[in-house]
Amino acid sequence: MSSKYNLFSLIREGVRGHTGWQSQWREPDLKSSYDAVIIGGGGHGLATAYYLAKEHGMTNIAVIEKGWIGGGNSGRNTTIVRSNYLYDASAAIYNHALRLWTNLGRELNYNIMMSHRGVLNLAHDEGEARTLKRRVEANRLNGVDSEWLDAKQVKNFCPPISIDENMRYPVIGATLQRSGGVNRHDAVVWGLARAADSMGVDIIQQCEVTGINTSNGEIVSIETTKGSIKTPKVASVAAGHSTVIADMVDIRLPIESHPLQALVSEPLKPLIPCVIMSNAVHVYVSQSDKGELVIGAGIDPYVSYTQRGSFDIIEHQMASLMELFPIFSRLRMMRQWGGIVDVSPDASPIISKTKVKGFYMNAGWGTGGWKATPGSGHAFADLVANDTPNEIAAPFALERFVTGNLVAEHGAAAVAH
Amino acid sequence: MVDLSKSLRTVSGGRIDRSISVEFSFDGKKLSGFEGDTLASALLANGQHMVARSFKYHRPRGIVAAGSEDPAGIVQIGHDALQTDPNTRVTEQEIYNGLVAKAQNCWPSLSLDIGILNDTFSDFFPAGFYYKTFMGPPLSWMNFEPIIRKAAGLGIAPKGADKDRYDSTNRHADVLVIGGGPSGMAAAKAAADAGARVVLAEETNQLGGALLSEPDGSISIGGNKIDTAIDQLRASLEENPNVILLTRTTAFGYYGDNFVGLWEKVSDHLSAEDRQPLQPRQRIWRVRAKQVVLATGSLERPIVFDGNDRPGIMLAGAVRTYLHRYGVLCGRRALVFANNDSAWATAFDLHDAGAEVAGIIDLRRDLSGHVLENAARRGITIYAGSAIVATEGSKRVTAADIRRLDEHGNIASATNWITCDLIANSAGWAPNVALFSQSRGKLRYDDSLQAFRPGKSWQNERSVGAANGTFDLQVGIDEGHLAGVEAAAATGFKKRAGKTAKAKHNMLMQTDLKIIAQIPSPKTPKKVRAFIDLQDDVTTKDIKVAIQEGLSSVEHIKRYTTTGMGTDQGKIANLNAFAFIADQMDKSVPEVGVTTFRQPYKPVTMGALAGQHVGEHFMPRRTTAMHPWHMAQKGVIFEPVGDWLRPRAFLQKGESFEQAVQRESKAARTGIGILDASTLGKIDVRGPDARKFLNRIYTNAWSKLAPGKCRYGLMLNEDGMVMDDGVTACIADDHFHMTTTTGGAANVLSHLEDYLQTEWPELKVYLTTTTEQTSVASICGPGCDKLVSELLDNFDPDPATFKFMDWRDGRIDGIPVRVYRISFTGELSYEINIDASYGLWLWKKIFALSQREGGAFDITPYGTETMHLLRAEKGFVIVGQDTDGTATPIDLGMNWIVKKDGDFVGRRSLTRSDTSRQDRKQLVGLATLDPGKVLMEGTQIIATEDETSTPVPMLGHVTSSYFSPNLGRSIAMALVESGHTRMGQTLYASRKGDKALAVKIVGVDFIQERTDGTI
Amino acid sequence: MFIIQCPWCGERDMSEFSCGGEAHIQRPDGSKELTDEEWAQFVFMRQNPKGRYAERWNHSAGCRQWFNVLRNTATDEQLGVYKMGETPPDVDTLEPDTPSGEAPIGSGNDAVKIMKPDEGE
Amino acid sequence: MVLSKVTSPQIERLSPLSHRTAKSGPDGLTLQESPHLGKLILRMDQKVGNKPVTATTKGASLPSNPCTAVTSKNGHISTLWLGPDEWMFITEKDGERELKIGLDMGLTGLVHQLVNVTDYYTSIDISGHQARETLMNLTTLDMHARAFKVGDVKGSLFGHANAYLWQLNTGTGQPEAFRLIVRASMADYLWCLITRSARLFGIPEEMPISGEKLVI
Ligand SMILES: Cc1cc2nc3c(=O)[nH]c(=O)nc-3n(C[C@H](O)[C@H](O)[C@H](O)COP(=O)(O)OP(=O)(O)OC[C@H]3O[C@@H](n4cnc5c(N)ncnc54)[C@H](O)[C@@H]3O)c2cc1C
Ligand SMILES: NC(=O)c1ccc[n+]([C@@H]2O[C@H](COP(=O)([O-])OP(=O)(O)OC[C@H]3O[C@@H](n4cnc5c(N)ncnc54)[C@H](O)[C@@H]3O)[C@@H](O)[C@H]2O)c1
Ligand SMILES: Cc1cc2nc3c(=O)[nH]c(=O)nc-3n(C[C@H](O)[C@H](O)[C@H](O)COP(=O)(O)O)c2cc1C
Ligand SMILES: [Zn+2]
Repeated sequence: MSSKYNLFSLIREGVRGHTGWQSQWREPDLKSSYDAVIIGGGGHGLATAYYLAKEHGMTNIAVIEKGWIGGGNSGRNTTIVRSNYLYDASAAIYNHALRLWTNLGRELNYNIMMSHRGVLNLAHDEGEARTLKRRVEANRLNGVDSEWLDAKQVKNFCPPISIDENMRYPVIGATLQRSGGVNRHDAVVWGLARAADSMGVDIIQQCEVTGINTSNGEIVSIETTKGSIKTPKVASVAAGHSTVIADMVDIRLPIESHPLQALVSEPLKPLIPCVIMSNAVHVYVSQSDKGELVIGAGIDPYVSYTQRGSFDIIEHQMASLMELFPIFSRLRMMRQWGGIVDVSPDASPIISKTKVKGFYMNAGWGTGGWKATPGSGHAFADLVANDTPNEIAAPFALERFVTGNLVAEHGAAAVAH
Repeated sequence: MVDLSKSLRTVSGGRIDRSISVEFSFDGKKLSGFEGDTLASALLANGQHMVARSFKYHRPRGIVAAGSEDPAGIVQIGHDALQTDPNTRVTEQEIYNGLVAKAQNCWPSLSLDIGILNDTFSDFFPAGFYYKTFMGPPLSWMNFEPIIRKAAGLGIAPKGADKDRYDSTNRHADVLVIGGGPSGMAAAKAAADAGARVVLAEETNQLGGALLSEPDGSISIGGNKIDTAIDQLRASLEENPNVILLTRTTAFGYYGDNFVGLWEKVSDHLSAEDRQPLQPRQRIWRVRAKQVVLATGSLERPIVFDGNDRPGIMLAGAVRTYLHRYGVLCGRRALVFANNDSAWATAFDLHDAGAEVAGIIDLRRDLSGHVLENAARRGITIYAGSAIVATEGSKRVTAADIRRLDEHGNIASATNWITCDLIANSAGWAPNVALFSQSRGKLRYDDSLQAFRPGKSWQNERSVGAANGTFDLQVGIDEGHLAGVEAAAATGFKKRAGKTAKAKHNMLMQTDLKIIAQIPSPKTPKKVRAFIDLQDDVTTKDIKVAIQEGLSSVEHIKRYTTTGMGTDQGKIANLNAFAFIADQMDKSVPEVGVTTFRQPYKPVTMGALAGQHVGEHFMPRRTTAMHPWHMAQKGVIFEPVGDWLRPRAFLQKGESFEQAVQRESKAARTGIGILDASTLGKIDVRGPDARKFLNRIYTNAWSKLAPGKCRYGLMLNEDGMVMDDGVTACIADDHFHMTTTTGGAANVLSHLEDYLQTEWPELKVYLTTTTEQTSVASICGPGCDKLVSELLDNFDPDPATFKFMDWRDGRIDGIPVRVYRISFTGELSYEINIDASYGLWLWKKIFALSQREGGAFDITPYGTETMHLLRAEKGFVIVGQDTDGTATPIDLGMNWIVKKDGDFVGRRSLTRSDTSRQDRKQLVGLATLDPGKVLMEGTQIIATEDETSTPVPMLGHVTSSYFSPNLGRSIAMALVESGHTRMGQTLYASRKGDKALAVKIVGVDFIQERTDGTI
Repeated sequence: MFIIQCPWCGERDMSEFSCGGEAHIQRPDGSKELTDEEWAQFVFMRQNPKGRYAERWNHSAGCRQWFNVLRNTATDEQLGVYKMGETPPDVDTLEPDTPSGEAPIGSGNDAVKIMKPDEGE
Repeated sequence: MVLSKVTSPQIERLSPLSHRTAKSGPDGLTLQESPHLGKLILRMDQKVGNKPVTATTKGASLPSNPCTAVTSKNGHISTLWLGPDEWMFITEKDGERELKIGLDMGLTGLVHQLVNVTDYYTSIDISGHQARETLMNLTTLDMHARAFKVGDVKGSLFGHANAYLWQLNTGTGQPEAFRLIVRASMADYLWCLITRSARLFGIPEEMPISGEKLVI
């Protein structure tokens, strides 16, 4: 159990040389059995554990992470948070998440630096404007904060942007979600881990799930590199590795794992006040509190688990960025990296029971699941605890790919991340 | 105290041109240096050690190293706020006349920086302190964030668009050699001699590498002094046409299949006058190499001790580099603090150059051999088994406390402060393995080096010389030579062993070394400030806190403390961090592991990465043959469709866009309208199985379409959703002319080729795109047949005989054309196709017919907006506007086009339980009860007039909406839940801040609806 | 950004090609009796393995031909190319080092960045 | 009623780059459009072989190797390999008509496709010893003389434009010459991108046609 964080504990520790801080979470040994096991120590997995313990009293559970918690996409995403999605089902879960985000720092007693600085989605032609306006309207009726700005208003909201009308892709307007923004991804992971741990959840790192055992269609136990565990429930939250896990119980998923890259500039004094996203020009950029521009690049077209992408994608990304922000040209790229995103056919997640009793799937968040982290964990925990999806999770069941009831967020309104 | 007013430039020596002096300024001070100086060497020559403030505590930061590994010596370059370069490393920026450099991240000035307050309270800002507070209220993050943000960040971004230009270029090499030191040069020479295509990239401005840090006479290579030897090598490489020799060029990224990105700084070292206007500022070389030789040398590692961050505390090797490469003394009274022999050379050379060496402090207890004699001969005091445990000096180190350590590494002697203005320290050399690791080779920890060296290679690459942990000059050269020979051989050139230059030298090599993760301190732990990352202010204490808080993975510790996350990426800090973590956790360094070496090796200008694909060259603007005519019309407005630019409307004087569209639309149904339809996708489909093929990819049947006739078709993807549409004409029994949407053309072709080549290879059909072969003038309006007959050479367009959905060949002034009687406006219309080279001529000819006196045709050019309006009046869908990838033909009310039997792409999806439901969103017409009110496209349709509290159930949305001049009312199309069964119903169009608008559900063919009297 | 060996044009930069995803997925005749489940398997469900993987590429900027590439998705190592209708070549690739398919070298996993003390060159 | 004479414009045939003029640099690098060359695309099973092509045409034939071209003895007709079942015939201006008649004759009864693409593509010719380096800025193809030889034809990306690059046979002693065969609508973009790269060799840089009003 770790001590409470606040200004006073900071001062106290400052005075005594920070010798009093306790471990934020334990490094427990693997128990031989748990009431439920969560595969994947990313934001979604830890949030699932956190809510299972907090809201469903399930504390005899474990989160199994093959590497270090937050080392997957949670540790490599551009942390854009917004909820202005087109369809009701999406709006419901992402807005649910946004509400949870707003208070999560205090709830976890961990400053996740949730910064509601506003997210702009740019429109560069009438077609885009049409679909974005459609989204704004749908958002309004769904109670999602979202508004339409014309080019001048965009410029006022984000002064460094170029709205030169002679550009190949001039900015003709944008949607703005003021409550959208960014946060500190590592802090989210650590805060969730610390809170879950304090309720008794075992977080096992450097432990890889190697197999899942079933008997007549039900989960009985799992195998890991640190031994096997008896458990009636297994919840897979392995993002890029979802199909690898599903394969252990012979389930095929509508998922492909692609490289997605991001990069940061050198740290700079405050330069852009908000998050800017553009589909046509393919840019998404914000500035971290440390000062780097955090820039998302495009997805590679092929399946790969290497956490690396192609260089020309970075070049195109830069060219696009220069189009919208000519003043960035002399700045420098400091580091680039890649993640493995689990892309689903309709760009919507899978939160679902499976044909194997006790095996639950949370996957398919692709390029845009960070923003959903608490909402996803909350809904998934509910599913794992009660074995029936609540109304937020229901639309995201695997069945939709069989019946054809897709949540086609990639349709005309497609905006990744 | 030494007097810094006198220049610290040595009287002679150094690889600079003393005949050319260069004027520059730092923080307003006018200073001068010599050609060949870096900003760092010139500043040091002027006694300026302190150049920056640290990231977090704003502590004074000086110059530590002599290359791109320098952690914190970064400044703002440029006098012009519009074109300035933030975070520029002084050790890399070469000086030129008029160079302006400013300190950054300090206020009001470098020497007096308010930010230092952070330092005073640093006790309360441990690693990750911000995670522990401001969770609000009362201290909410949204209030505090702006303050943090202001404090954070380093340099200031330019305020203006970049005036410089950048290029990128491609090269294929047999052998790419990275690093121009002795080993790299040997490799390049050997490979080139074998006949291979060689690229040699050297980060700095000269070949030579570490040799340039040695006095010219001290080494003989192949019988020559260093500089002569280098010049000869350079010359022989330069005259070889198969060698591309690049200096000021950094290999920044090692990617897949031996693709390596090189970043050349073409003119950053030149003053504005000297830059060649045609040359880019920087250039990216995209090199695809069959073999790569990594000769990137080694990086010296500092010792971690209390107060090790003061300006004047430098790497021993760097001090020698400044002395021998730049002819600069880094101090007048130096202490050398080491754990290996190599640093002793620094002491000796400083002494020999006239500086006072106040002592050599070596962690090793039992020293022996000629270093001792050399020191004794120079009368240098030696402190064996001792360490510097504390330092003094606010903006420059002034003294150090030297203590003896016992065998357990504990302090074993009393305070002994020695004044100095320079501490040259070295914890040994570590191979520069960044690129090797980027290439996804595996590192091996070398216990004798106590550092990582290249282990298993993954790509076709070899590491040589210091980069490979080979520190002996001769062995390094031989290694390089052999690598060059073998790399060339591996790419198919004859293997010739050849001979290597013999090097004679008495360099002091790093022999055995003694690493102490952190030097002990007499202070209470709380007071110790031993820095590991000088840029981000990460101390050993921060790392302790992180470990204590349970962040056990090196990756966690990195992210919690931000060690190695600065602009230097911890080039000299990381190894010390790993070692300290290992020490704290009683693990071995390999057990702790390393963080990931990512691209770029060092920060690369974004503009350079964008290369030439910016501004006008960013993306192609595809235009039709008629474009010049369109551009000549004053009021024309264009619409981008994919890469194409199409006229959207032709505004006349004083006309608004809306007015223009109304006029054009009316004209097209009353007079004659003409549209440039050239961009429509066109595919020639030919082969005995063409019909069978069309049957499989379109939803309707094609078996019976006769030559001379056309048919409209819908294409689905396998998910059953409408993907594209268009009219296809039967040219001959085995030959069809297919048209697609402008935006969909490319997709459709690859979609079709995909099915032909992978699913149905047995079908004998060939596809060739002809989109740009023909220009298309689409003429419509009552009586436009007269224009057509006027236009074509004896051609009878009589609609009675030349029927709707027929096509015919004809000629205009002898030029062959093909005319299609097809229409997406519902009006009488003719599409004239002509070879594109005649497109503009035809277009002009048509308008000539509207010019002639008497009986001139009343021809109105119209754009895509009017085209959209006209087709909407007829209820024709536009794929991509009325569909968004979620609509089936049935949803669109087009059941008539779905054949009953036989398979086609997407067919099976239509009968899935949810896809076949009746309550899906279906396309309907909307008639506002108030005919004057035009709905906004995207408007949501709801069931009730008053919007209940959110979420308000939405029944659908408006996909297209216009005011129809021909019907004199507003019309709209919408996808509405169970729309087809709601005919006649009244629903409501939700409006922001306004009462919802009542709309009646009607059929989509508004012209028909009007005749039926429903609207 | 790897090099792809077009069976007709030879080695070219990846930027000339477009990826068509998993290979050897037989399209069932949609007019025949198929359960929704069976159809969904064809339209959506993918193998997405970590390791040996057969995928389709099209030389879109070159000869416009579709062909198959055998690749190790854990390392991006290309194991071979073969034309449509042909069967995958029988070549071996780095066997997984960690259970979730991480190859012992060349993969993205931080577990294999450095060599184990006992690991041979 | 009597109509006054129609003032119809003279028949005027324009090529995609008719608004650009040939350029050359001090060291012999030249850039120019070869407009209106006749172009036909033939698609057919390669197994059918050369006969139907040679039989009824004046010297046209199919190249035997991928990524190469053959030119008829009289130099009037060249055939470029575009794919295993796809070739492009290139003739002098207006030569495509006669050639098409010949090919149609020879190919009757055979499964094939013959399409006139004369106006679909235009040709940008780059010659001089700096041509290769100029092109290196635009393409990932290996442009080294060892890798790209006379008679080679390779489809690739040049900047963002797809095009076929063909090294012409200029005869010994003559400066090397390359022909880029590019879609009409991409020609101006590509032309200007080439001039941007060729500026280093003294060719004046030109900017793409632009200035279309996109915003109301
Ligand atoms: C470059 C990039 C940018 C992005 N930008 C955004 C953005 O701006 N906004 C946004 O909303 N989303 C963004 N995303 C998407 C977002 O990061 C992910 O959707 C989200 O983080 C997924 O969280 P997760 O916890 O499910 O996955 P992860 O964080 O990847 O967690 C999955 C974990 O499972 C572990 N695991 C896998 N296999 C096993 C096994 N066999 N045994 C044990 N453990 C296993 C992995 O090690 C990993 O830690 C981005 C993604 C990337 C890569
Ligand atoms: N005294 C000692 O103990 C000691 C230790 C190490 C090395 N050395 C000496 O150093 C020399 C080693 O020779 P070497 O050739 O192996 O190394 P080197 O240090 O002489 O040359 C390495 C070169 O690579 C360049 N470089 C580094 N990264 C680069 C990149 N990403 N892109 C482009 N260029 C890059 C550097 O600028 C440098 O010029 C020998 O003379 C050896 O004696 C001595
Ligand atoms: C939002 C965000 C900000 C980052 N900022 C920095 C940074 O300031 N400096 C840095 O070196 N890396 C930064 N990174 C990148 C990480 O160092 C690291 O590359 C990333 O987490 C992926 O891990 P990997 O490179 O170890 O695979 C940042 C990453 C993210 C997601
Ligand atoms: Zn090919």
